[in-house]
Amino acid sequence: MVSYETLLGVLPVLMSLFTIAMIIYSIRVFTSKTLGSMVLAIDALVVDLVVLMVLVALYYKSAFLLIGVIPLASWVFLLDVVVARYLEKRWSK
Amino acid sequence: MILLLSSIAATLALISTILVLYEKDVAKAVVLAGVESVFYALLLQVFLAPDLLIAYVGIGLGLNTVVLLYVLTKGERYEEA
Amino acid sequence: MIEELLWYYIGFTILLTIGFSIYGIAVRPHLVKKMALFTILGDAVYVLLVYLGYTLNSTNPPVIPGGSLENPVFSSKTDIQRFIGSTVDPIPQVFIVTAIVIGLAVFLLLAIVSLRIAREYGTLITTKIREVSGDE
Amino acid sequence: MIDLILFYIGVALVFIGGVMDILATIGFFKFKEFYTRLHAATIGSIGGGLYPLIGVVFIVLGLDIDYNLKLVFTGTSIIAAGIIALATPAGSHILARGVYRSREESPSVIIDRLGEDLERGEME
Repeated sequence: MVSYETLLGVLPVLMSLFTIAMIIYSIRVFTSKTLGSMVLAIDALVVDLVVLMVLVALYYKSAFLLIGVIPLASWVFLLDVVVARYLEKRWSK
Repeated sequence: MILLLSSIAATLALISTILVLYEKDVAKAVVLAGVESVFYALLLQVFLAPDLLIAYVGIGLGLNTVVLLYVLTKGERYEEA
Repeated sequence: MIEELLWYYIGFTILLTIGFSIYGIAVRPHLVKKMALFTILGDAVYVLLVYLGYTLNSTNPPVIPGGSLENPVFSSKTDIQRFIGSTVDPIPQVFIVTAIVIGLAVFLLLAIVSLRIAREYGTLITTKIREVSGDE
Repeated sequence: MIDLILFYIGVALVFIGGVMDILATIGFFKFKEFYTRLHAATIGSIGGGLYPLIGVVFIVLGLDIDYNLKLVFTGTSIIAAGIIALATPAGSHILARGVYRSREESPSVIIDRLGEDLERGEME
Protein backbone atom coordinates (compact mmCIF):
# COMPACT_ATOMS: atom_id res chain seq x y z
CA MET A 1 0.00 0.00 0.00
CA VAL A 2 1.23 3.46 -0.93
CA SER A 3 1.34 5.74 2.08
CA TYR A 4 -0.66 8.93 2.35
CA GLU A 5 2.46 11.12 2.57
CA THR A 6 3.46 10.09 -0.96
CA LEU A 7 0.16 11.48 -2.19
CA LEU A 8 0.71 14.70 -0.24
CA GLY A 9 3.99 15.14 -2.11
CA VAL A 10 2.30 14.80 -5.51
CA LEU A 11 -0.99 16.60 -4.82
CA PRO A 12 0.21 20.27 -4.96
CA VAL A 13 1.47 19.80 -8.52
CA LEU A 14 -1.85 18.37 -9.70
CA MET A 15 -3.94 20.99 -7.86
CA SER A 16 -1.83 23.85 -9.23
CA LEU A 17 -2.40 22.60 -12.81
CA PHE A 18 -6.17 22.68 -12.35
CA THR A 19 -6.00 26.04 -10.53
CA ILE A 20 -4.13 27.63 -13.45
CA ALA A 21 -6.74 26.21 -15.83
CA MET A 22 -9.49 27.64 -13.58
CA ILE A 23 -7.96 31.14 -13.73
CA ILE A 24 -7.61 31.15 -17.53
CA TYR A 25 -11.15 29.79 -18.03
CA SER A 26 -12.44 32.55 -15.74
CA ILE A 27 -10.69 35.20 -17.83
CA ARG A 28 -12.34 33.68 -20.90
CA VAL A 29 -15.75 33.80 -19.18
CA PHE A 30 -15.32 37.40 -18.06
CA THR A 31 -14.19 38.73 -21.46
CA SER A 32 -16.60 36.89 -23.77
CA LYS A 33 -18.79 38.98 -26.09
CA THR A 34 -21.98 36.92 -26.51
CA LEU A 35 -24.11 34.73 -24.28
CA GLY A 36 -23.40 31.51 -26.17
CA SER A 37 -19.62 31.54 -25.87
CA MET A 38 -19.91 32.54 -22.21
CA VAL A 39 -22.06 29.49 -21.39
CA LEU A 40 -19.69 27.27 -23.40
CA ALA A 41 -16.75 28.48 -21.31
CA ILE A 42 -18.77 27.99 -18.10
CA ASP A 43 -19.28 24.32 -19.05
CA ALA A 44 -15.54 23.69 -19.20
CA LEU A 45 -14.98 25.76 -16.03
CA VAL A 46 -17.48 23.78 -13.96
CA VAL A 47 -16.11 20.43 -15.17
CA ASP A 48 -12.66 21.66 -14.13
CA LEU A 49 -14.00 22.68 -10.72
CA VAL A 50 -15.57 19.22 -10.20
CA VAL A 51 -12.13 17.61 -10.53
CA LEU A 52 -10.67 20.25 -8.21
CA MET A 53 -13.34 19.51 -5.60
CA VAL A 54 -12.56 15.78 -5.71
CA LEU A 55 -8.86 16.59 -5.20
CA VAL A 56 -9.70 18.86 -2.23
CA ALA A 57 -11.74 16.03 -0.66
CA LEU A 58 -8.76 13.72 -1.20
CA TYR A 59 -6.52 16.29 0.52
CA TYR A 60 -8.77 16.48 3.58
CA LYS A 61 -9.28 12.65 3.45
CA SER A 62 -12.99 13.05 4.20
CA ALA A 63 -15.89 11.37 2.40
CA PHE A 64 -18.48 13.97 3.43
CA LEU A 65 -16.92 16.64 1.24
CA LEU A 66 -17.76 14.64 -1.89
CA ILE A 67 -21.45 15.44 -1.49
CA GLY A 68 -21.51 18.41 -3.84
CA VAL A 69 -19.76 16.77 -6.79
CA ILE A 70 -22.67 15.00 -8.50
CA PRO A 71 -25.19 17.93 -8.28
CA LEU A 72 -22.55 20.29 -9.64
CA ALA A 73 -21.82 17.96 -12.56
CA SER A 74 -25.51 17.78 -13.47
CA TRP A 75 -25.97 21.55 -13.11
CA VAL A 76 -23.92 21.99 -16.30
CA PHE A 77 -26.56 20.17 -18.33
CA LEU A 78 -29.38 22.12 -16.64
CA LEU A 79 -27.71 25.47 -17.47
CA ASP A 80 -27.28 24.48 -21.13
CA VAL A 81 -30.93 23.46 -21.48
CA VAL A 82 -32.27 26.57 -19.74
CA VAL A 83 -30.15 29.02 -21.75
CA ALA A 84 -30.97 27.29 -25.07
CA ARG A 85 -34.70 27.39 -24.31
CA TYR A 86 -34.44 31.06 -23.36
CA LEU A 87 -32.74 31.93 -26.66
CA GLU A 88 -35.21 29.98 -28.82
CA LYS A 89 -38.23 31.46 -27.02
CA ARG A 90 -36.94 34.97 -27.67
CA TRP A 91 -36.60 34.29 -31.40
CA SER A 92 -40.04 32.75 -31.86
CA LYS A 93 -41.73 35.77 -30.25
CA MET B 1 -1.72 25.66 -0.33
CA ILE B 2 -5.39 25.30 0.46
CA LEU B 3 -5.61 28.93 1.59
CA LEU B 4 -4.03 30.10 -1.67
CA LEU B 5 -6.70 28.21 -3.62
CA SER B 6 -9.50 29.71 -1.54
CA SER B 7 -8.13 33.25 -1.87
CA ILE B 8 -8.02 32.87 -5.66
CA ALA B 9 -11.64 31.65 -5.63
CA ALA B 10 -12.73 34.61 -3.45
CA THR B 11 -10.98 37.07 -5.78
CA LEU B 12 -12.68 35.60 -8.87
CA ALA B 13 -16.05 35.80 -7.09
CA LEU B 14 -15.43 39.49 -6.35
CA ILE B 15 -14.53 40.17 -10.00
CA SER B 16 -17.69 38.46 -11.21
CA THR B 17 -19.80 40.51 -8.77
CA ILE B 18 -18.34 43.74 -10.18
CA LEU B 19 -19.07 42.50 -13.71
CA VAL B 20 -22.69 41.72 -12.75
CA LEU B 21 -22.96 45.29 -11.50
CA TYR B 22 -21.70 46.94 -14.71
CA GLU B 23 -23.15 44.57 -17.34
CA LYS B 24 -25.72 45.98 -19.80
CA ASP B 25 -27.03 42.60 -21.01
CA VAL B 26 -29.13 41.21 -18.15
CA ALA B 27 -29.11 37.59 -19.41
CA LYS B 28 -25.30 37.61 -19.21
CA ALA B 29 -25.57 39.14 -15.73
CA VAL B 30 -27.80 36.26 -14.56
CA VAL B 31 -25.33 33.66 -15.87
CA LEU B 32 -22.44 35.55 -14.22
CA ALA B 33 -24.31 35.39 -10.90
CA GLY B 34 -24.32 31.61 -11.38
CA VAL B 35 -20.53 31.63 -11.87
CA GLU B 36 -20.14 33.58 -8.63
CA SER B 37 -22.21 30.92 -6.83
CA VAL B 38 -19.95 28.17 -8.22
CA PHE B 39 -16.87 29.86 -6.74
CA TYR B 40 -18.62 30.24 -3.39
CA ALA B 41 -19.49 26.53 -3.48
CA LEU B 42 -15.76 25.75 -3.81
CA LEU B 43 -15.07 28.14 -0.92
CA LEU B 44 -17.65 26.40 1.28
CA GLN B 45 -15.99 23.08 0.57
CA VAL B 46 -12.57 24.38 1.49
CA PHE B 47 -14.01 25.75 4.76
CA LEU B 48 -15.30 22.24 5.64
CA ALA B 49 -19.07 22.76 5.54
CA PRO B 50 -20.55 19.79 3.65
CA ASP B 51 -24.10 20.16 5.00
CA LEU B 52 -24.28 23.70 3.67
CA LEU B 53 -22.80 22.61 0.37
CA ILE B 54 -25.62 20.24 -0.54
CA ALA B 55 -28.33 22.81 0.29
CA TYR B 56 -26.42 25.59 -1.45
CA VAL B 57 -25.73 23.73 -4.69
CA GLY B 58 -29.37 22.69 -4.98
CA ILE B 59 -31.00 26.01 -4.15
CA GLY B 60 -28.44 28.70 -4.84
CA LEU B 61 -27.25 27.35 -8.17
CA GLY B 62 -30.07 25.38 -9.74
CA LEU B 63 -33.29 27.08 -8.71
CA ASN B 64 -32.07 30.69 -8.76
CA THR B 65 -30.80 30.58 -12.36
CA VAL B 66 -33.97 28.90 -13.66
CA VAL B 67 -36.33 31.33 -11.88
CA LEU B 68 -34.35 34.43 -12.88
CA LEU B 69 -34.24 33.44 -16.57
CA TYR B 70 -38.00 32.68 -16.45
CA VAL B 71 -38.76 36.13 -15.05
CA LEU B 72 -36.47 37.67 -17.69
CA THR B 73 -38.55 36.22 -20.56
CA LYS B 74 -41.46 38.49 -19.53
CA GLY B 75 -39.55 41.75 -19.87
CA GLU B 76 -36.70 43.52 -21.62
CA ARG B 77 -33.30 41.89 -22.08
CA TYR B 78 -31.14 45.01 -22.31
CA GLU B 79 -30.84 47.69 -19.68
CA GLU B 80 -30.09 51.19 -20.89
CA ALA B 81 -27.71 53.35 -18.92
CA MET C 1 2.91 34.77 8.42
CA ILE C 2 1.88 34.31 4.78
CA GLU C 3 -1.06 32.18 5.93
CA GLU C 4 -2.35 34.95 8.19
CA LEU C 5 -2.06 37.48 5.37
CA LEU C 6 -4.05 35.23 3.01
CA TRP C 7 -6.59 34.70 5.79
CA TYR C 8 -7.24 38.43 6.26
CA TYR C 9 -7.27 38.90 2.48
CA ILE C 10 -10.13 36.40 2.10
CA GLY C 11 -12.21 38.20 4.74
CA PHE C 12 -11.54 41.58 3.13
CA THR C 13 -12.63 40.23 -0.27
CA ILE C 14 -15.90 38.85 1.08
CA LEU C 15 -16.67 42.16 2.83
CA LEU C 16 -15.97 44.02 -0.43
CA THR C 17 -18.39 41.71 -2.25
CA ILE C 18 -21.11 42.56 0.29
CA GLY C 19 -20.47 46.29 -0.23
CA PHE C 20 -20.64 46.08 -4.04
CA SER C 21 -23.87 44.08 -3.98
CA ILE C 22 -25.61 46.56 -1.64
CA TYR C 23 -24.51 49.42 -3.92
CA GLY C 24 -25.89 47.57 -6.95
CA ILE C 25 -29.28 46.93 -5.30
CA ALA C 26 -29.57 50.64 -4.60
CA VAL C 27 -28.42 51.92 -8.01
CA ARG C 28 -29.36 49.63 -10.89
CA PRO C 29 -32.87 50.08 -12.36
CA HIS C 30 -33.60 46.59 -13.74
CA LEU C 31 -35.61 44.36 -11.39
CA VAL C 32 -33.97 41.07 -12.44
CA LYS C 33 -30.54 42.57 -11.81
CA LYS C 34 -31.69 43.71 -8.38
CA MET C 35 -32.79 40.13 -7.61
CA ALA C 36 -29.50 38.62 -8.82
CA LEU C 37 -27.52 41.04 -6.65
CA PHE C 38 -29.82 40.20 -3.73
CA THR C 39 -28.92 36.50 -4.05
CA ILE C 40 -25.23 37.44 -4.23
CA LEU C 41 -25.61 39.46 -1.01
CA GLY C 42 -27.14 36.46 0.76
CA ASP C 43 -24.41 34.09 -0.47
CA ALA C 44 -21.64 36.43 0.66
CA VAL C 45 -23.15 36.65 4.14
CA TYR C 46 -23.34 32.84 4.40
CA VAL C 47 -19.71 32.44 3.34
CA LEU C 48 -18.64 35.18 5.76
CA LEU C 49 -20.22 33.35 8.70
CA VAL C 50 -18.67 30.01 7.70
CA TYR C 51 -15.31 31.81 7.33
CA LEU C 52 -15.62 33.01 10.92
CA GLY C 53 -16.11 29.44 12.13
CA TYR C 54 -13.01 28.03 10.41
CA THR C 55 -9.74 27.68 12.29
CA LEU C 56 -6.36 27.53 10.62
CA ASN C 57 -5.27 24.01 11.57
CA SER C 58 -8.62 22.22 11.28
CA THR C 59 -8.80 19.12 9.10
CA ASN C 60 -12.21 17.57 9.84
CA PRO C 61 -15.81 18.51 9.13
CA PRO C 62 -17.82 18.59 12.38
CA VAL C 63 -18.91 14.94 12.12
CA ILE C 64 -17.98 12.20 14.60
CA PRO C 65 -15.98 9.58 12.65
CA GLY C 66 -17.74 6.21 12.88
CA GLY C 67 -18.11 4.11 16.03
CA SER C 68 -21.10 2.37 17.58
CA LEU C 69 -22.86 2.19 20.94
CA GLU C 70 -20.82 -0.73 22.25
CA ASN C 71 -17.53 0.49 20.84
CA PRO C 72 -17.47 4.29 21.16
CA VAL C 73 -14.86 6.22 19.24
CA PHE C 74 -13.86 8.39 22.16
CA SER C 75 -12.60 6.16 24.95
CA SER C 76 -10.78 8.80 26.95
CA LYS C 77 -10.71 12.51 27.57
CA THR C 78 -7.66 13.17 25.41
CA ASP C 79 -9.45 11.68 22.39
CA ILE C 80 -12.27 14.18 22.77
CA GLN C 81 -9.81 17.03 23.17
CA ARG C 82 -7.92 16.02 20.05
CA PHE C 83 -11.15 15.81 18.05
CA ILE C 84 -12.28 19.24 19.19
CA GLY C 85 -8.86 20.68 18.39
CA SER C 86 -8.95 19.40 14.80
CA THR C 87 -12.47 20.31 13.74
CA VAL C 88 -14.31 23.48 12.74
CA ASP C 89 -16.98 25.29 14.75
CA PRO C 90 -20.37 23.69 13.93
CA ILE C 91 -22.63 26.45 15.31
CA PRO C 92 -22.52 28.89 12.28
CA GLN C 93 -23.24 26.02 9.90
CA VAL C 94 -26.34 25.04 11.89
CA PHE C 95 -27.63 28.61 11.69
CA ILE C 96 -26.96 29.00 7.99
CA VAL C 97 -28.89 25.90 6.91
CA THR C 98 -32.00 27.67 8.19
CA ALA C 99 -30.93 30.95 6.61
CA ILE C 100 -30.59 29.35 3.17
CA VAL C 101 -34.17 28.08 3.28
CA ILE C 102 -35.54 31.45 4.44
CA GLY C 103 -33.55 33.15 1.67
CA LEU C 104 -35.19 30.81 -0.85
CA ALA C 105 -38.66 31.81 0.40
CA VAL C 106 -37.86 35.54 0.18
CA PHE C 107 -36.39 35.09 -3.29
CA LEU C 108 -39.49 33.28 -4.59
CA LEU C 109 -41.73 36.03 -3.16
CA LEU C 110 -39.66 38.66 -5.00
CA ALA C 111 -39.90 36.63 -8.23
CA ILE C 112 -43.69 36.38 -8.01
CA VAL C 113 -44.04 40.10 -7.31
CA SER C 114 -41.80 40.85 -10.32
CA LEU C 115 -43.95 38.62 -12.53
CA ARG C 116 -47.08 40.50 -11.43
CA ILE C 117 -45.36 43.84 -12.17
CA ALA C 118 -44.32 42.64 -15.63
CA ARG C 119 -47.86 41.48 -16.39
CA GLU C 120 -49.39 44.74 -15.16
CA TYR C 121 -47.09 47.33 -16.73
CA GLY C 122 -45.35 45.37 -19.52
CA THR C 123 -41.85 46.28 -18.38
CA LEU C 124 -39.29 45.35 -15.73
CA ILE C 125 -37.32 48.62 -15.45
CA THR C 126 -38.30 50.80 -12.52
CA THR C 127 -37.88 54.17 -14.26
CA LYS C 128 -40.24 53.07 -17.06
CA ILE C 129 -42.73 51.77 -14.50
CA ARG C 130 -42.80 55.24 -12.97
CA GLU C 131 -43.50 56.79 -16.37
CA VAL C 132 -46.26 54.27 -17.22
CA SER C 133 -48.07 54.44 -13.90
CA GLY C 134 -48.19 58.24 -14.07
CA ASP C 135 -47.60 59.23 -10.46
CA GLU C 136 -44.40 61.24 -10.16
CA MET D 1 3.81 -3.85 -6.10
CA ILE D 2 0.44 -3.74 -7.90
CA ASP D 3 -0.58 -0.88 -5.59
CA LEU D 4 2.43 1.15 -6.68
CA ILE D 5 1.62 0.57 -10.37
CA LEU D 6 -2.04 1.55 -9.85
CA PHE D 7 -1.04 4.69 -7.94
CA TYR D 8 1.35 5.94 -10.58
CA ILE D 9 -1.08 5.14 -13.42
CA GLY D 10 -3.64 7.31 -11.59
CA VAL D 11 -1.20 10.17 -11.02
CA ALA D 12 -0.22 10.07 -14.70
CA LEU D 13 -3.89 10.18 -15.78
CA VAL D 14 -4.63 13.19 -13.55
CA PHE D 15 -1.49 14.95 -14.80
CA ILE D 16 -2.47 14.33 -18.45
CA GLY D 17 -5.93 15.70 -17.65
CA GLY D 18 -4.48 18.90 -16.22
CA VAL D 19 -2.23 19.41 -19.23
CA MET D 20 -5.16 18.88 -21.60
CA ASP D 21 -7.18 21.40 -19.59
CA ILE D 22 -4.51 24.07 -20.10
CA LEU D 23 -4.36 23.19 -23.81
CA ALA D 24 -8.14 23.64 -23.99
CA THR D 25 -7.86 27.11 -22.43
CA ILE D 26 -5.32 28.05 -25.12
CA GLY D 27 -7.82 26.78 -27.69
CA PHE D 28 -10.57 28.93 -26.20
CA PHE D 29 -8.41 31.99 -26.82
CA LYS D 30 -7.17 30.97 -30.29
CA PHE D 31 -10.59 30.34 -31.88
CA LYS D 32 -12.49 33.53 -32.58
CA GLU D 33 -16.00 32.18 -33.13
CA PHE D 34 -18.63 30.22 -31.21
CA TYR D 35 -18.96 27.27 -33.60
CA THR D 36 -15.23 26.57 -33.72
CA ARG D 37 -14.92 26.95 -29.94
CA LEU D 38 -17.10 23.81 -29.62
CA HIS D 39 -13.99 21.71 -30.45
CA ALA D 40 -12.01 23.28 -27.61
CA ALA D 41 -14.95 22.74 -25.25
CA THR D 42 -14.87 19.01 -26.06
CA ILE D 43 -11.20 18.81 -25.09
CA GLY D 44 -11.88 20.76 -21.91
CA SER D 45 -14.77 18.57 -20.77
CA ILE D 46 -13.74 15.06 -21.86
CA GLY D 47 -9.96 15.38 -21.59
CA GLY D 48 -10.08 17.64 -18.56
CA GLY D 49 -12.97 15.99 -16.74
CA LEU D 50 -13.31 12.32 -17.62
CA TYR D 51 -9.62 11.28 -17.55
CA PRO D 52 -8.78 12.83 -14.14
CA LEU D 53 -11.85 11.29 -12.50
CA ILE D 54 -10.84 7.84 -13.76
CA GLY D 55 -7.33 8.65 -12.52
CA VAL D 56 -8.69 9.44 -9.05
CA VAL D 57 -10.23 5.94 -8.97
CA PHE D 58 -6.80 4.38 -9.64
CA ILE D 59 -5.10 6.63 -7.05
CA VAL D 60 -7.61 5.71 -4.34
CA LEU D 61 -7.36 1.98 -5.10
CA GLY D 62 -3.63 2.04 -4.51
CA LEU D 63 -3.69 4.29 -1.45
CA ASP D 64 -3.41 3.25 2.19
CA ILE D 65 -6.69 4.59 3.61
CA ASP D 66 -9.84 3.19 5.17
CA TYR D 67 -11.87 0.62 3.22
CA ASN D 68 -15.19 2.52 3.38
CA LEU D 69 -13.47 5.72 2.28
CA LYS D 70 -12.04 3.88 -0.72
CA LEU D 71 -15.51 2.63 -1.65
CA VAL D 72 -17.13 6.08 -1.43
CA PHE D 73 -14.40 7.79 -3.47
CA THR D 74 -14.52 5.12 -6.19
CA GLY D 75 -18.30 5.16 -6.56
CA THR D 76 -18.65 8.94 -6.58
CA SER D 77 -15.85 9.40 -9.11
CA ILE D 78 -17.30 6.79 -11.49
CA ILE D 79 -20.83 8.27 -11.28
CA ALA D 80 -19.54 11.82 -11.83
CA ALA D 81 -17.44 10.65 -14.79
CA GLY D 82 -20.50 8.97 -16.30
CA ILE D 83 -22.61 12.10 -15.89
CA ILE D 84 -19.91 14.24 -17.50
CA ALA D 85 -19.41 11.81 -20.39
CA LEU D 86 -23.15 11.66 -21.11
CA ALA D 87 -24.39 15.16 -20.32
CA THR D 88 -21.69 17.52 -21.58
CA PRO D 89 -21.80 16.60 -25.33
CA ALA D 90 -25.62 16.63 -25.25
CA GLY D 91 -25.57 20.04 -23.57
CA SER D 92 -23.13 21.40 -26.15
CA HIS D 93 -25.40 20.28 -28.99
CA ILE D 94 -28.51 21.78 -27.37
CA LEU D 95 -26.66 25.05 -26.84
CA ALA D 96 -25.37 25.13 -30.45
CA ARG D 97 -28.89 24.54 -31.76
CA GLY D 98 -30.32 27.31 -29.58
CA VAL D 99 -27.62 29.78 -30.55
CA TYR D 100 -28.01 29.00 -34.28
CA ARG D 101 -31.81 29.25 -34.32
CA SER D 102 -31.89 32.48 -32.32
CA ARG D 103 -29.42 34.23 -34.72
CA GLU D 104 -27.25 35.13 -31.74
CA GLU D 105 -24.16 34.47 -33.87
CA SER D 106 -24.04 33.68 -37.57
CA PRO D 107 -21.54 31.03 -38.72
CA SER D 108 -18.71 32.04 -41.07
CA VAL D 109 -19.55 29.68 -43.94
CA ILE D 110 -19.91 30.28 -47.68
CA ILE D 111 -23.33 28.70 -48.27
CA ASP D 112 -25.80 28.26 -45.38
CA ARG D 113 -28.53 25.86 -46.62
CA LEU D 114 -30.08 25.37 -43.15
CA GLY D 115 -30.43 29.12 -42.73
CA GLU D 116 -32.18 29.41 -46.10
CA ASP D 117 -34.60 26.64 -45.17
CA LEU D 118 -35.31 28.29 -41.84
CA GLU D 119 -35.98 31.59 -43.58
CA ARG D 120 -38.54 29.95 -45.88
CA GLY D 121 -40.13 28.22 -42.88
CA GLU D 122 -39.68 24.65 -44.10
CA MET D 123 -37.93 23.17 -41.08
CA GLU D 124 -39.70 23.78 -37.84
